[in-house]
Parts: sequence; C-alpha cells; structure tokens
Amino acid sequence: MMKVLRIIFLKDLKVSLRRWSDLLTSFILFVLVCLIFPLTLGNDPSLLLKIIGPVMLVAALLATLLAMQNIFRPDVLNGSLEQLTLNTYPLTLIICTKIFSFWAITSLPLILISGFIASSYYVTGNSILIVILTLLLSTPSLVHISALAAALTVAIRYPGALMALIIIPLSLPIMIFGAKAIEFSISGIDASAPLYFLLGMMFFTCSLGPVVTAAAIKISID
Amino acid sequence: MTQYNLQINFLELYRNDDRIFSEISFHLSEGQHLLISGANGTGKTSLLRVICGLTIPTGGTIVWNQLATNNIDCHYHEHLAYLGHKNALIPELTARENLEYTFEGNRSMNRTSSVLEAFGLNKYLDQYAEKLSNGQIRKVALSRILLSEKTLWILDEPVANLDTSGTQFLLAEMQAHLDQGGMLITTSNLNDQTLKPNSEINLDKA
Amino acid sequence: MPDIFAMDGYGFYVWGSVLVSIAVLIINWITAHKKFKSTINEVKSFISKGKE
Amino acid sequence: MNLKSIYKLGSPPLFYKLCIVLEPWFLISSILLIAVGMYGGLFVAPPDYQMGDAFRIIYFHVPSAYVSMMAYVYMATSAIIGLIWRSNVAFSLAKSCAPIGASFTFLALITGMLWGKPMWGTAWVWDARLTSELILLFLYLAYIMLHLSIPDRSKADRATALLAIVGVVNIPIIHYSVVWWNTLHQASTISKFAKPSIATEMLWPLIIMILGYTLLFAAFLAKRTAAELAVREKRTRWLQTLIVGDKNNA
Repeated sequence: MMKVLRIIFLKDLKVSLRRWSDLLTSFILFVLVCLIFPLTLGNDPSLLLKIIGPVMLVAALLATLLAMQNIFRPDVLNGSLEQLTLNTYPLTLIICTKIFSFWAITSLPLILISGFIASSYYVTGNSILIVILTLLLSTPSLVHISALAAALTVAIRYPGALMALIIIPLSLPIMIFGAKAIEFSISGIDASAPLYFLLGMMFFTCSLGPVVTAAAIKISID
Repeated sequence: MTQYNLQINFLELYRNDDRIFSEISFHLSEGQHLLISGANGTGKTSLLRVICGLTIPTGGTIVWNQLATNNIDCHYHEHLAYLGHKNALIPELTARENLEYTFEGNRSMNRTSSVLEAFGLNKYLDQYAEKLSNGQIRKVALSRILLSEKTLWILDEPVANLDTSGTQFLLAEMQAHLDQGGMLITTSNLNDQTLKPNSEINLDKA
Repeated sequence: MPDIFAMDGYGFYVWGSVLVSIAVLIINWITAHKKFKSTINEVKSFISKGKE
Repeated sequence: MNLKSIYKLGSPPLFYKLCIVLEPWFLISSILLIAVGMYGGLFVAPPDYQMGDAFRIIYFHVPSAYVSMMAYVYMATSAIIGLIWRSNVAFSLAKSCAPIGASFTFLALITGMLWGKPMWGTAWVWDARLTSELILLFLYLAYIMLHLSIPDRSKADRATALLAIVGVVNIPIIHYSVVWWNTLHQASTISKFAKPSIATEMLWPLIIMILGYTLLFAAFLAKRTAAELAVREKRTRWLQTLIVGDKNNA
C-alpha cells in the first residue's frame, strides 16, 4: 500500500516538474502580487509592515487557485484519473497523495521565498520565521480546499471564476487567522493562538478534504 | 477455485430526459465474450462505463459473483481491466514509465517483453507519450490491459487505430485470454474485425 | 398619522426596508409561480410530443 | 408517525401532491402572520429607548436572516439525504432551497444596511453578523452557479450536494472566525441587534414575523419543489395523468 502511494507521489512530482511552466506561472504570480504593493504604495516601512499579512495570504491564495486548476484536469482529459478510480486502492488515499505532491511542488517554493519577500517588507528577526510558519500551516488547508473546488469543477470548460467563488468563502477563516498571526508577531504580540487555529484547520482539512474531493472526483468523471 | 460470473439485470441510463439505453440484461461467465454493437451514438461507450462502475445507472443492477457491485464485500474492481476511448497515458511520461505506473499484478519479465515485441513497441519505450502516434499510444494502453492479469477485460473498440499485425496479435491475445477462462466485453463498429462473440447486444434495436 | 410615516426621522430607513422586503418576497413568489407554470407547460408539450 | 411514513415522503407522486396541496395553506397563513407581525412591529411595539423607531427594522432583518440560515441547513440536510438515498425528492428540495435562501440572504443584507445607515452613519461597517450574511450569500451563489454550469442533472445534483455539505460544515467556522476578527477590530461599535432582555410587546411581533417568514419560505419551497419534481418526473405516468387530468378539468 505505502509502496503504491510512494509510486503515485513520485510520479506526480515527476509529471508536475515536466509541466514546469504551469508551476512557474503560479510562482511568478505570487511574487508579483507581493511586489505590486510596495511598488504602488511606496516604501513606507510602517505601512508595508501593516499590510504584509493579508498581502502574503492573498498572494498565496491566488497562486494556489491558479495552480490548482490543473491538478486533476489533464488527468481527466487523458483518462488516467478514471483508471485510478477503477483501482483497488482507496481513491481517498490516492487523492490525498496527489494533493500532497501538488502541495510540495506548488506551495513549498512560495514558503521558501516568503522569507525573502518578508524581509523586503522590512520584517525583521523572529517575525520572518512566523511569516514562514504561517504559510507553512495555511497552504495545506488552501491546497485542500482548492483541490475540492477543482474536483467539483473539473468537467466545466472555464472553471476559473467559479473556483474562486467556491474557494474564497471557504478559505476565509484561514485568511483571517493567517493574516492575524503575521500581524500579531510584527506588533510584538504572542502569535501562538492564531497559529494553533491554523494548525487545527490544517488537520481538519487534511483529514476530511480528501474524502470529499475523492467523492467529487467520482461524480465529476461520471 | 471460484467460478467468476457477471450478471447484468435491466440496466437503464437516462441523461436528463434522454434515454441512452434501457432494459439491458445479460449473463457472462468464464471464457465468454460479449460484443456490444451498434451505430455511433447508440450508447455503447456509456454502457461500458456503467458496467465498469464509472457511471451510476438510472436503474438496474450489476452483480459480480452473486454480489451487487456496490456491496462493500464485492471485489469487482480487483478483477476488472477497462480501456476506453481515452488511452490513459500521461503525455509527460515515457511509454515505459506509463507502463510501470500500472502497479498491479506481478507479471513475468518474459511475458512483458513478448507483448511489447509483438506490438513492436520496444524501440519507442523511452519516448515521451506525447511524441508517440495514436496507434502506438493505443498499443501501449492495450499492453497494459494484456499484462494486467485481470479476469474481466472491458475494451471499447479495441482495434481502432491498430495496424494489421497489431490487430492480429490483439485478437490472438483476446482468444488466449478467453481460453484461459477470462471474460471479455468489447464494443465495435460493424466493419471492425473482431472475435466471434458468445453473445451480442445490438443497441440499434434496443 | 404623519408621525407614523416619519418614524422619529427614521422613516426612510424603516419604510424602505418594509418596501424592499415586501418587494423581494413578492418577486420571489412570482418567479416561483412562473417557474411552476412554465414547467407544467413544458411537461404538457412533452406529453403531446410523445403522443405523436 | 413511524419510520415508514417518513420514508414514504421520498416517493415523488406523494411529495408532489403534498406540495401542491400545502402550498396555498402555507402562503395564506404566512401572509396573515406577516400582516399581524407587521402591524405589531410597526404600530404597536413601543420605540426602543436607545435606537428609537429605527429598531423596527429588526422585524424584517431578523426573520430574513433567520430564514436564510435555516434554508442553508435545510438545503444541506436535503443534499445529504439525496446523496445517501439517491432521492429525486431530496435533490429537488435542495436545488429549490438555493434561490429562495439567496433572496432571503439578500434581504437580510439590505435591511441590515438600512439599519446600519442611521445607526452607524454608514451602510457598511464590517459588522460580524452582516459579514457572515455576505459570505452566506457567496456560498449560495457558488451553489447556484455550480448547478447551472453542469449540464447533466444528476451529476449537478451530486456535485452541488457535496458543496452544500462542505458549506454547512464551514459556516460555523467562518462565522466564529469573523466574530473573533470583529472583536479585535470593532469592539466599540454597538452591533448587537438582540438585547439581553426585550419587552414582551416588542418580542411577540418578532416571533410572529419569524413564524410568518418561515411559512412563506415553506410556501416558496413547495412551489419550486413541485416544479422541479415535475421536470424530473415528466416521463412518468403518474405525473402525466396528473397534469393531463388538470387539463380535462379546466
């Protein structure tokens, strides 16, 4: 069983890397959204420190949204996803593996670069670590919610706007608490409360998300 | 040694208000071949997808070894290999990687190489699937089925896109599968070459 | 009587919300009714088509 | 009432007839209740000592907000039942809930803004309840849009059912995170509609309005569900005889 999941994980990594232009687009989107605020607002440190939390989260959300449109679509089009549903292995675990590999390939680069972006927003010291930690805890939830939306809309030709309409209300708690965690740590307040919430949401979405996503996949390829 | 059998009772499928097919019933046991024929658009592919469990029928039941396929104890999918119009090859992987990605069955190396040899695929194994021609892609997808060691093969127009030698080999393999007690459901257009079926369902008349 | 409409100077807001509420509810009922009527007609044409 | 009689409700002919029979009764009783409630709320109830006559808007805001949330829970419940038993009745109910619920959400938003304008001086101050209502409206819109964009009916039913279930699990989380965020930001604003103790002559019109709105929701739902069921069952004999029978009588 674990061997099968490892094969799927590695194969998805490989395939995603060969579709590198998609990934690069979402990564560039993240960086650009983060850059556009200092460029338009001016480089006033107090202002930038105030907005970094929401900007970071919104940029991560947009990048996830863009990348996740393609998590299931190519596999549905070439028919390999329906072969996976006919498999004897539980679809939930397969989907979970797929989402995790997608997270590793789309969100990890964002997390890695977020430290640099934070320092360009004049964030210093421990707060940089909190920014990275916040993204580390919130992106899995965002990816799982987006995967559900992608699975529901996989049969629709232009799913972008509809996916946004589904994802944004559902991911609101993560956005709120993520932005607050960053804001707290910058203003010197203990940020552990929102971070614990994000951790809770991460476990919640990671455990229930794949179940619902697998059900949605089965419906969508019907 | 259990005898496998598949029983279909009064299957019907509607999409919105359009009837795709209705009152399909048949029985299939080991070594038998069922052919589903009919003109384009008569619901052959839909019927196959319903039999596989990909599409939920509006009415009727699919029973595998006396257990309905939606029963949790029914191990229908362990015995089922399906190939539709889509070849399920990932274009970003090579033909070899696509074959290895079918992680079920522990077939012998000899068998694998003889199938690939017969399809003439050996030269192309390390090419990306997106670079292969339609016929070659079909052959890779078919070798996956031939090597799967499943009992029930469900093939949607298996010989489409195949050249003569490929068709000959596939037909021989299908016959060998039936002789070993396998089961086979295929669709075909009327002018396709195919094996002589034990029973036939013609969707034109239904 | 004008007192009632003035509502302590909040007349616009109070009566505005009354009117909006009533309007939306009536529109809601009309659309539901229209939908029902058109469905019945659709079914009728479906039946007559089946008879031909 | 045993389990079997509840189970019978899943039969489309019975449910269709029930909808047709009950709808006028729901409608009439709700109109009566709303009329009484409006009279009580607008003319009988004394003005609030703090908000004056503007508080009368709550007689329209609270019932629609209540119905908007009830409709979502009802929609999700029907969706679960539909997914489990593959019942056309349940799916029709779920689908019919969405536009009605969305319009009640819209009403709650508009009346909330009309209340907020004189109270806060501006129509929108990111009050926690109103923000939650806005999110609820988006959840309804997502449901409706998803249903519209999947052409195959049974597929659309099941996909949207999943969305409704996910939404109903998320609503409390969204609501409390908005409340938490709100208390950090706007602790000073008077944002509570419900007073801890409310005078009886203020309370009874509110309860009657809530009842009236609920019955009105039931009436709309009955009408829409009947229509939806008729679309789905148009090739069945019972519906055809019912409708052709109607024609003969007329």
